[in-house]
Amino acid sequence: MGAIKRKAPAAVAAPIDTPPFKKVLIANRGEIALRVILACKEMGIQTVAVYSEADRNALHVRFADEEVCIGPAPSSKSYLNIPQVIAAAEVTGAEAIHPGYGFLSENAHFVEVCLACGITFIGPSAEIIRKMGNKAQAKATMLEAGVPLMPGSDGIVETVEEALVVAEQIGYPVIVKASAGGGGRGMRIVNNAEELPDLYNTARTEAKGAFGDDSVYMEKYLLEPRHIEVQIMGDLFGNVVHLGERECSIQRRHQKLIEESPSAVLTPELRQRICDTAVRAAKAVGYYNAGTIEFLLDKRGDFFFMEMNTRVQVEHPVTELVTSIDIVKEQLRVAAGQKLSFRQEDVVQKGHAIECRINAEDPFKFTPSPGRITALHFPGGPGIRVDTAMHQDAVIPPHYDSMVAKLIAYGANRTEAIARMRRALDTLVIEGIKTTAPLHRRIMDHPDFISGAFSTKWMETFMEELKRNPAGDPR
Amino acid sequence: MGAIKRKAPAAVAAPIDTPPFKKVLIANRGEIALRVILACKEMGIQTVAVYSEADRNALHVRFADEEVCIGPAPSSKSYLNIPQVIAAAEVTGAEAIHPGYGFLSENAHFVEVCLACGITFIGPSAEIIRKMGNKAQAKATMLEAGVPLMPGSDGIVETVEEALVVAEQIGYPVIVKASAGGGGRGMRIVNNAEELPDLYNTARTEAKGAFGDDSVYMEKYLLEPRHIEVQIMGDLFGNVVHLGERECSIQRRHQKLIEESPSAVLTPELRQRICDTAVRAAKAVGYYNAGTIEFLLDKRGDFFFMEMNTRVQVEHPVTELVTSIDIVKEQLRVAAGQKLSFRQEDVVQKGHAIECRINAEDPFKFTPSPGRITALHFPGGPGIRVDTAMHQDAVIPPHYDSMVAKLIAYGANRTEAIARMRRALDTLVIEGIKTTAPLHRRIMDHPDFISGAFSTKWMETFMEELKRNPAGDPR
Amino acid sequence: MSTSRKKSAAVKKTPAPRPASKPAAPKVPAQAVPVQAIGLEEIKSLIALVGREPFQEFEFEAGDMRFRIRKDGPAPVIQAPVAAPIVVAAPAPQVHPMPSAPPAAAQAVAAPADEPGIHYVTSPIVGTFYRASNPTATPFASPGDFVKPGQTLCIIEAMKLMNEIESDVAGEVVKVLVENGTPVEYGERLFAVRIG
Amino acid sequence: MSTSRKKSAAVKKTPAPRPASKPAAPKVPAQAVPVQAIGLEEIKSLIALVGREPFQEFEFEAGDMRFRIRKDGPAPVIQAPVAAPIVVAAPAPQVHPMPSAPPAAAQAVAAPADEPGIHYVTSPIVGTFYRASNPTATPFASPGDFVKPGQTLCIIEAMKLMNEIESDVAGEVVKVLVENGTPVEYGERLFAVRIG
Repeated sequence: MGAIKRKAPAAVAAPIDTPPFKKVLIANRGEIALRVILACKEMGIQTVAVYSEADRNALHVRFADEEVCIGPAPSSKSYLNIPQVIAAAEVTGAEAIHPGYGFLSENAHFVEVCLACGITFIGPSAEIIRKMGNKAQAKATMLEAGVPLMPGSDGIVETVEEALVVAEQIGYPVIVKASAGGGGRGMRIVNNAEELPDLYNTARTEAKGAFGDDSVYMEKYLLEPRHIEVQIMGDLFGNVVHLGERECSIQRRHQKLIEESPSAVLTPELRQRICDTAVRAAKAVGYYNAGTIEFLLDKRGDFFFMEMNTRVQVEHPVTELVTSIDIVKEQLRVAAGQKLSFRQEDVVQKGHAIECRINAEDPFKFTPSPGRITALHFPGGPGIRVDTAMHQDAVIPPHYDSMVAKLIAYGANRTEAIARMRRALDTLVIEGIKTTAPLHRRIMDHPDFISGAFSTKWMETFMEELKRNPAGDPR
Repeated sequence: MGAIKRKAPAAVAAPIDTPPFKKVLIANRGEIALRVILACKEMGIQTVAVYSEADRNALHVRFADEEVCIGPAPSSKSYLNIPQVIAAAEVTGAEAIHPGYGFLSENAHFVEVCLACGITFIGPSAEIIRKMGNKAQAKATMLEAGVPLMPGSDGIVETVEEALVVAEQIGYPVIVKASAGGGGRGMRIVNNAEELPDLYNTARTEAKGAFGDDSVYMEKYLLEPRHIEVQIMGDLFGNVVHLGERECSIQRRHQKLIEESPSAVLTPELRQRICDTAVRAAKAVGYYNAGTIEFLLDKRGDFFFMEMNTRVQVEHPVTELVTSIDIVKEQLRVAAGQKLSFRQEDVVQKGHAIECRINAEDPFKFTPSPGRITALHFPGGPGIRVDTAMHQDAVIPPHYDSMVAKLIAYGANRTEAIARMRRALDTLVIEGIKTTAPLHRRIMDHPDFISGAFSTKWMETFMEELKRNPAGDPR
Repeated sequence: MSTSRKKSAAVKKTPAPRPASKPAAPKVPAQAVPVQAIGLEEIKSLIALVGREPFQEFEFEAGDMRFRIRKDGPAPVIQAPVAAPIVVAAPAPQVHPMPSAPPAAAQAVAAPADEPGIHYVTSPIVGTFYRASNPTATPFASPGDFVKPGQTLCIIEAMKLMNEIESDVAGEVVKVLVENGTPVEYGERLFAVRIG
Repeated sequence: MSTSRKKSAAVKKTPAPRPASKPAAPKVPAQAVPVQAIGLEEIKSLIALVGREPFQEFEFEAGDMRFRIRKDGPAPVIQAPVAAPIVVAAPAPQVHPMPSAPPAAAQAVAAPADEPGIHYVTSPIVGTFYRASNPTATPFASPGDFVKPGQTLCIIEAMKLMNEIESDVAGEVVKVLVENGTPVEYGERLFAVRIG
């Protein structure tokens, strides 16, 4: 095994602007590690890659200036191994660590260790991460800041009278759910006060029969909810701006498959309200660096705080394409104590961007498909961005997540972005493993997707449709 | 050898807009053939690739819906063979032919044959191509339209008095040149009327001594001329708009190496003047489809018509990136008789784009380097577009031009575009052949390039610099 | 237009064999190879053995015999020793798998192996293939016919012109390889002629 | 912080051989094999043997006979005898070029071939390597020293903590492979010890 490599710089280093850091360690792997390395290269920052034994030949290792093997393949012994990561920063003299997403990116303890060791963590403080990582605390903070939360009863609803009061407070439609429930039993959707008493009683009876327990609680019922999230960027001077929203409703078991910006359904007024709310939420916790506030949006235009992600998001490229703002470079700048390089009024959404996550999985059964890539061609040409760390003959190890590439299509409008994504998928060649590209290709042809008529529940019905028509015959 | 393939469409064809054509044949190869195929795919147009025996495994063949072998490797027997190309359109039922650039793209005779055979040529009329292809006729037309031409004497200047009159007309500085001359002898640059008589006489004396002939003529002398060209788009209804300028001054022996948009040196006023002039020039010939008007720009802000290219240009992507307009799709639309999809006021230049042509050549000696690509990785991530038909294990045949890829970097401003181009070049891997990527990498670091202080003569001095410092040590 | 011509295009020789884009098609020449020690049974047992082992490739050469086994594709997710397709190639050139090679080309590889003594007349131009001068006429050449060099074998229509394609060899027409009235591309095989 | 520990990291065994980034083809020298003696049974036994061994490639040549085995791809996740990708190359340079294989890794493969009887003590952690407890002290272990399992060989400093690294074998220190005071990464070889 080789010693820690200090490669010769690729060429005469002549950064045009002063780099915010001299050297940054990237505590991640795959496409996001490479993404951060690219940003550093653009800024004239030296990079240190860490890697597990399974990633010896990975591109993030190849393109970094220095590389340190930090452990064997299992994440717990390498990418999640805090002492190893910190030691790698120490021996290479890295001033800062970019955590990417996943792994240590939302680990408050890791942020504290960085601080204790005099290393800048590229992200918000440990305190903010803790606060937003704890669901109850996050909700309390948001409530205080006037951010709408999903309304519901405070525990069990004992009587019809109480149910009527609660429903009035949270607004119809509401859903009555069995406390012990599941699978739809003891569950009733109530549209108005008139039908509430009967449905409330039926739910209790059904719950009793099914689970031997007739206690029920109530929640607001969302009509075809959409996952809308807002990209936030803040600095250490209290400036917080939003970079517009992303629509991430195409998801399967809470795993996002397709993201876009802007959302096809927000009116300018609603967009303004959601984005302003997100900024207020971020300011309420003194947020800085990149973050995302996730909302559920009702069919009626009501939206509710779900959670905040205190790191860069997988789907950040769609925002970068429509705003022309490089989120990762901005992360590096504000982490170094610089002011945000743009103000709210400088952020303009232009055009439309869609991202498809290409996973090494069976496209319809979603079983993982690790292996060696025997042939590879990524689409190029106008409006296509590819974020990947794959290369021909690369082996996808079974130890990590299955995303092999993000295909991102940009167009002057949504129609053009869809058309480009289609042809990008048609000209993508990945042989040797199965990928989800064929699934994405079918979604791009679906009238619901084209018209924007989908919710977070859409994939379920689409999967049923696929079962009926697996060959992809024209509808 | 196989019969003409009619492949099954890749997926359910569901174009969002009505395609302008049902089927288009692409009479070209390499990246531009693929570029046109991608545009057709986005529009739901079926594609026919033609190919020579040397290109059997080329990507443009793979990604087309149908493919027809039209002859052996030499261009004259395949890509330039008009009857074969037309027959391929006939047997496949293609309604239109896109000629790309080079090959038959500016061949008026080919346009006539298409017309005679009832096939739409995607480009302007044979008449326009003829008119703009003939230097004298083009200049006469431009003169009439009030487009500035490079001023000069009308042949030989016989006396000092005549020289003074001519110089006054064309404006100082002027250059006096020996009619029989060359190599700088009998050549004098004159900055004002005062020094004209002496220099005029010296030139004549020197010409006499050197060539035995003392006749001289005069021309305007351009101070550090820059190559500035304007992208034009017109329809069959007389609408002509410009898509802003491109700066193409980094060239070697009239071969462009690097192009960008916008130019780093045009003031908004000058940009407006040049672009308006280009529109006037195009309107003067009733131009339609995509075209480019090339100017030489003087240090003083004077500019002069050089020539018009009546086809899509290699460097069209830089314009596409800053305007978000897809030039090739617009070509297809207007060729089908549609009106331009945008007006002049819709065209806004945003951000900055730079293109490097990566050729299969020794980066400093420019000797061709055909062969097999044994390893390949194209850069991705934010702001990078790659137009190429290369793939791993592709063989670059010696029969055609040596361009293997166009790397195009987009940034919010020129500084960011340069930084991105640098890291794109640093993360480009092409093994098995030599490429010009290292040359581009050095240019991207050069203070002259960074400051925008270069002219069409810059590459000459840079090549001298390279000879003195071949290792690329820091300056 | 410079397109007027009558049979100006000479019939070209068979073009170079199409390069295998995907590792060559299964050719088992075993039975054609009489080798001292190793016969068909021995080869079979080797194949069976290799199938059970976790190998990707196996190549064997002895004297003028040579064979190669390649397992490929999505690796067996389970431990099935031979879930993957097996490809056995002959003295085939060890072509590096062309990654993005057109699948069409791969199919074309399946073209019949050239039989000795058979010459293929190929199309010198792109166009529509006709076996006779008009729909009711007798075909210029049919299987069993003996043809001479210069004798018209068919017509290829391109740009409204009828181009007569002549034989470049003497021999017996064995097969007509293209349907009447269908398009042909440059270099496409039209007739198989047994030279003699 | 959960980082306090003293030699908590046990000295690991030599990690799995670095996967060859370029398939290295260990060639079995022909002269070492009695040529005439090789028949089908011998070949079969070789195949079975190769299947069990952690090779990437196996190549064999004798007289006019020659064969090659290549193991490749995602290692059989299950009971594969060897987790590493396996490749076997032929007479031809059957090297599948690893396109973007880091050159660094490729160099690393060139590490000295393991001598029989030599054990390498590798670093279980990332940090700075020290041969002694302080700059003036005698090194824990020097060439020629005999060491026992559990005996401290060096210190690796990480996060301000000094981690004693112990020998996992008994034997004679043959070589110290890292300079005092330089950084080491996970799995890096520190000492060569002749077992015994």
